[in-house]
Amino acid sequence: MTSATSSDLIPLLTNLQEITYDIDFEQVHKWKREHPGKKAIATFPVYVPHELIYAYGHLPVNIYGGGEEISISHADAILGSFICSISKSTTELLLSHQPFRDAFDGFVFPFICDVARNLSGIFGRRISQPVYMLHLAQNVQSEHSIPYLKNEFMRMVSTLFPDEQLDLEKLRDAISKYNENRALYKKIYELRSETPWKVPLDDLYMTIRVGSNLDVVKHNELLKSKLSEYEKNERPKKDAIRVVVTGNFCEQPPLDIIRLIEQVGCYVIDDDFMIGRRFYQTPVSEEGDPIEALARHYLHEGAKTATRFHEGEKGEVILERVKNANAEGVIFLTAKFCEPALDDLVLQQQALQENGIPSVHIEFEERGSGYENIRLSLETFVESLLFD
Amino acid sequence: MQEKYVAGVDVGSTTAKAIILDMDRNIVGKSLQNVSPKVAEDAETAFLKACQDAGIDREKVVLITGTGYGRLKVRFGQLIVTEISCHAKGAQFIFPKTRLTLDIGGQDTKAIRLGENGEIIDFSMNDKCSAGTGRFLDVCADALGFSVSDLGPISEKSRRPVKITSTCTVFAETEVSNQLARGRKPEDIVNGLHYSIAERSISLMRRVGIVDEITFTGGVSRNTGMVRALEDKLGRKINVSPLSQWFGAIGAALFALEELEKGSDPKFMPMEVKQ
Amino acid sequence: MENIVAVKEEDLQYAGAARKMQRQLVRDFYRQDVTKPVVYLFVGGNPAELLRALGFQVYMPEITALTMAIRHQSLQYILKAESIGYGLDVCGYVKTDIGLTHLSGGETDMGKIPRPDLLVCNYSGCSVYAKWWEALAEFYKVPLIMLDIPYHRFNDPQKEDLEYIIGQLREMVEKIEKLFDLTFDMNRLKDVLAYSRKAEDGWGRSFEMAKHVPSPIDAYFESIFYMFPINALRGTKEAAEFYDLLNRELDERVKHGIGPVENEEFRTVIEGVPPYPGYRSFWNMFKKWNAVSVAATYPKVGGMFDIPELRHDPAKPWESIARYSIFSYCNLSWDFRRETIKRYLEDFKADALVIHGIKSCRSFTAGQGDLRDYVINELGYPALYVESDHQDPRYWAEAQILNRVDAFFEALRMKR
Amino acid sequence: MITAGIDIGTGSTKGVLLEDNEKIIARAIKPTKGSPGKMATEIFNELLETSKLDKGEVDYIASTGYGRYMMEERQIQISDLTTTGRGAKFIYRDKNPSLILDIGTQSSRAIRVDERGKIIQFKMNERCAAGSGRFIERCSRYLVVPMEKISETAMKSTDPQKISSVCAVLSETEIINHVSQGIPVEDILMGVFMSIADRAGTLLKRVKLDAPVFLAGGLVHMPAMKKALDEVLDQEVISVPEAHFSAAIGAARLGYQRLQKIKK
Ligand SMILES: Nc1ncnc2c1ncn2[C@@H]1O[C@H](COP(=O)(O)OP(=O)(O)O)[C@@H](O)[C@H]1O
Ligand SMILES: Nc1ncnc2c1ncn2[C@@H]1O[C@H](COP(=O)(O)OP(=O)(O)O)[C@@H](O)[C@H]1O
Ligand code: SF4
Ligand code: SF4
Ligand code: SF4
Repeated sequence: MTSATSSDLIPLLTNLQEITYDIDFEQVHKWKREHPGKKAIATFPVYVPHELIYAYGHLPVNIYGGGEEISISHADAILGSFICSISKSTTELLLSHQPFRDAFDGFVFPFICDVARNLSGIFGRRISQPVYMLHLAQNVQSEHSIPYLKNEFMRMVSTLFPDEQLDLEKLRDAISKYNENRALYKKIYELRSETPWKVPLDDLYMTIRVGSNLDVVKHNELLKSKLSEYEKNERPKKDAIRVVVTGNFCEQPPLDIIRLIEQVGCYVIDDDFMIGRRFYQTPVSEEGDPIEALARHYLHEGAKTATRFHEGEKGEVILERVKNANAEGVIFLTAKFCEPALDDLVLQQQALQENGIPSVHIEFEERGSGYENIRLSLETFVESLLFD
Repeated sequence: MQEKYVAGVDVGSTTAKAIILDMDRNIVGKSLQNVSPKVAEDAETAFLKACQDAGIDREKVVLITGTGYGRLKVRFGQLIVTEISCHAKGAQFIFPKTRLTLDIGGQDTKAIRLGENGEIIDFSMNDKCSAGTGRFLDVCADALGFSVSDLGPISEKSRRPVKITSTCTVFAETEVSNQLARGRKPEDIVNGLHYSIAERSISLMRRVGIVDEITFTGGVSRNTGMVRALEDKLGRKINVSPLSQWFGAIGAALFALEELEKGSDPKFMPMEVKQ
Repeated sequence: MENIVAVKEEDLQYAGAARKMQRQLVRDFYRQDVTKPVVYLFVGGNPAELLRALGFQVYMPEITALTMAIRHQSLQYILKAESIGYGLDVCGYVKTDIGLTHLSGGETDMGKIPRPDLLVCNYSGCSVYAKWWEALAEFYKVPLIMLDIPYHRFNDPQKEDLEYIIGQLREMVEKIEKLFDLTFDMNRLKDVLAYSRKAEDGWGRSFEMAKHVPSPIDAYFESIFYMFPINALRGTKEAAEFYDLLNRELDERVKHGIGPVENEEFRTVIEGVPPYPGYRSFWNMFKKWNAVSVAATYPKVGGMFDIPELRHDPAKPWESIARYSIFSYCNLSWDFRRETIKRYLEDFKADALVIHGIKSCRSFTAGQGDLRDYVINELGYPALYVESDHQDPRYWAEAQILNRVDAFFEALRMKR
Repeated sequence: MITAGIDIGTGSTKGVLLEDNEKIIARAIKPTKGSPGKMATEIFNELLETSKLDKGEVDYIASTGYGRYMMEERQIQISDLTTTGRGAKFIYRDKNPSLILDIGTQSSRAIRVDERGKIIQFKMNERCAAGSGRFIERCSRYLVVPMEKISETAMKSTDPQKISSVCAVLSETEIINHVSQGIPVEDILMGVFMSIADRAGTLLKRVKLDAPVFLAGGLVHMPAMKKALDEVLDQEVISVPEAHFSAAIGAARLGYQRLQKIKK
């Protein structure tokens, strides 16, 4: 993997939005041209250990559907009507967008929900590339879970790269590079928590999201450059309220909605945006068996989103987040038809209510028809905090 | 041999249509009329008017098929067939190479895919919502002060169609008035409405698979602006005929004729037993 | 019809016997006294045998929920659950259960649904299961045991998958022994497994009966009643006896050429969860066209009872429970589901596939459109897709569904 | 101190002038036609005329409603959910409301407020107009009963006729069918109100229907709406004509609050 030079970053910095939302995956194609014989693997959001794919010298890419860029015309018929947009637009890309099909040499769908899981079967029928459904162990207490998950990770890579061997040293190296990536996120989030006005939400969002299409080394460079840019940022401090935004762990809200949150007067201090790139929130151990380290980390340190089993701590988790962020309220921003989010929300809202913390629930979808209602809800929420 | 005829009566949600065929499959009479609350009477009137148009006695019509939303109200008929089968049949009669029919009527929209021999392979339709149907256009046309038959010619002048974001008919009506108040040109608004319906229809068609040839039927196919918007979005030509609104009735009449030719007892469809 | 007339009353010893017994079993089930600790399980691939052997009374909220829906009582509970924040798009089973037991104290006109003492989340096939049980654990403050069943993706479940499940099963038993001060008895388990096996063999045979032309059984609409014993009472003597009776009734029907419709004209395979709120009307739409379903996937939500190798086995207690749990219908990969549908269409001499999609169940439904595409375009069978909900009557649009069903059979008949 | 609250709705624009946060010294209402910004100005001018005040004598202007961003003269814009909650709380202050149902031209909303009128929770219709005032307006048009007479007519009903279609547009056909079957107009109209009440009931249940319901929005002028709600919700719904100005009053009161803050 060649490390990126700073001049390499300039096109990224100037076309950030374009590259982030590029459904032709030009960056991925470019990477493949630069790395002949290497593969790009598309992974559906959350909990797929990119380190493993990267250790083979291949490029792991998070896919997030087609967003505003593609209109749904085939996927409805394949998936049914009451299905989240990310699943629909990802299917639409499969069915009608050649640059997407060409970009990837394999697909991984983690069992984060029934829809994501079922997508693996739909993809499997229609393409020749390997497709793997990753079953993530849910039994946190069982001593059998880690051996199972290790084996499951290995099944994944042997399906994707049947003729290749894993080099544990390379895996350790990959973990270390991704640990650096995580450390950089952490720094930026800390900066934002202290001086939120310095870190514009939409810019931060795209900075993280664009990493989906990049080699982690290059992304680390970008993060460093952005971090120093943010540190120097002289945007005026606004009279805005501090909030936690949660519930959007998989499908991503349209950029306009992300902007809207700031526009109506919120500083987002803690969020689930692009949690698919940040689900390990602490460094993964670089000692011992690296596969086990990844498995253990998922089970015990992975972000506690609604797409995994977590008994009895939903209320505590959200209260803790509010406390750490020193937030005044919570915005539940969930993808329309995303059942895991809708299920967890009930217990979380209850906990917040009991503790007198205001919250609002907003559902979004790709290509929604205007955001008037979302704006109305957000404004109302902010006003409920602003006015006595 | 005694002179014999068959008829198809298509009682839609908005209009009732009747067709008289002679035994050589020639259309000898047709009628169209609005549906009033007295659906059974309208069905009969439509039928009688078609007889009149054909210049024949109603007794000469030996077999009548009822179809459409109000098909059960065609109590003077012998057969009952759903409009899906009839539209497909009618479309294939006029355009034999039809493989896909799009029917946009007053209250519903259907896409029907056909096989080589006219058999129905697949169909899909919209659900209990007037968005994307003829009614959507009726309501919006009203808000703009046009009649639906003006919509086609008006939209021809449009250069920059206005994007209509509301799917709900009621919200679209408001949106249309607002756009007008904001000074957008009526032709651009109308064209925007056409594109909005075209998009919805195409998504419905995709559900069954878009294959050539496509025939556009139902009352809305008389709207040339709709035809243009669809062709533009699909990137291909579609069949339309001045008879498009009668395809359901034509299909129904053909079913009657085939039954007669088979010599079978008009106890063909089990529909007539229940209401 | 001819052979109907030929059958004399007195020739029919078993007419309606299975249905009658099933009604009685349901009644008794909901009226039973609670004498043992209560465990809640999911229908799909559950380890009920282990829990029965441990001395638990077993309840499955899904079954109560569907019973409520078929009796047109689900909406009030759904609305209650929505009032505490459950969204419109949440699985109707979850909402009916929470509305009925947690929010209304479990009182029904059939009897009282007891609160659980233990929740075992057999995570087999549906991710909502985990969310649902997490919420119940919080509402009831009772222990929750997660039993993680890997998704079926390989032709055979691999050794690692079975080991993982068996390991967890053993851990579960230990944990329950401690929590409830019970001792696990292998001999009791074997007895229970023997009953399960017997019921499964019998139920499996009933499926086979539909290969007769005309079919003596409607494998979808009728099966919905006959599923109660295998799902709610599997591992009991009553369940085993029930399928004996059912088979006797079916044998008799075959002998006299009796079927669910008088004049079988269409044989369909039906895929998907039934629209319980409109269940009767839905059945009538098929009866009207003399259409019989000869095979269906829904009766296999518990497990693939039609495959003998997947039934419980007293000789291999742990392994057969583990293997069974992987093969609940919603835990099957689309590859396997497609193969199953293909097998049903061919083996049961079916004319067409009918799919009923559930708006609030993505586990079953997401991808059914792709299945339809496969059946139409690769297998060359006609297929109909209709959509409503398994619990929520607000999604049951009778006129629209009728229109689709009529048009579908009309087209089938014309093709003949 | 005088504050103005202007509520620019999709159907009508309403305005009030409030003296010292308590006393309403002028109110005005007009159907929203043409540009919302101009409408707001018109209403504002009308308020000045009624109160015989000069523009400069109004200390603060708060706009609300769907056109809130389009009023040039505003000092602040506030969402109509917030203002409706505050306004209704003030109007019904002696009864201490916590659940408010606001039915406007295109909207229907269930709002839960706390002691001070702050919003804790709300649900609204999003893409479908079936439960909103527009449905009634459409019925008025094709049943040829003027809007002023709609409620009065419906109140005469002895046997309300249920509307089964969920769509505000498609139910027309059904309604016309009823007419043809000789069902009296009053029974049909009451059926329409019942169908709106049904939808409102669902919304209310989603924020939990555990307290008396207070009505806001234009439908407060229609006793038939209240009657239908009473029946469907199985409780005495509280409604006064003044609650049509909920949002405008709420805006004026919040304007006052801002003013106090600024002055400090
Ligand atoms: N001349 C016309 N130009 C444009 N649109 C028309 C014309 N005539 C009828 N329509 C449209 O056709 C619709 C009625 O279609 P039709 O197929 O007759 O309905 P249905 O069969 O459902 O009664 C009306 O809603 C109207 O929008
Ligand atoms: N006297 C009245 N004036 C205005 N609207 C009325 C009156 N009586 C009833 N309405 C109803 O109230 C609705 C308007 O409500 P309103 O709260 O003003 O809506 P919005 O603020 O959304 O424009 C109309 O749809 C109409 O049906
Ligand atoms: S958005 Fe929700 S429902 Fe959709 S794939 Fe992601 S987790 Fe599943
Ligand atoms: S499988 Fe479907 S119906 Fe069953 S619990 Fe899961 S979502 Fe609900
Ligand atoms: S009111 Fe609008 S959105 Fe609702 S059903 Fe009718 S057309 Fe559709």
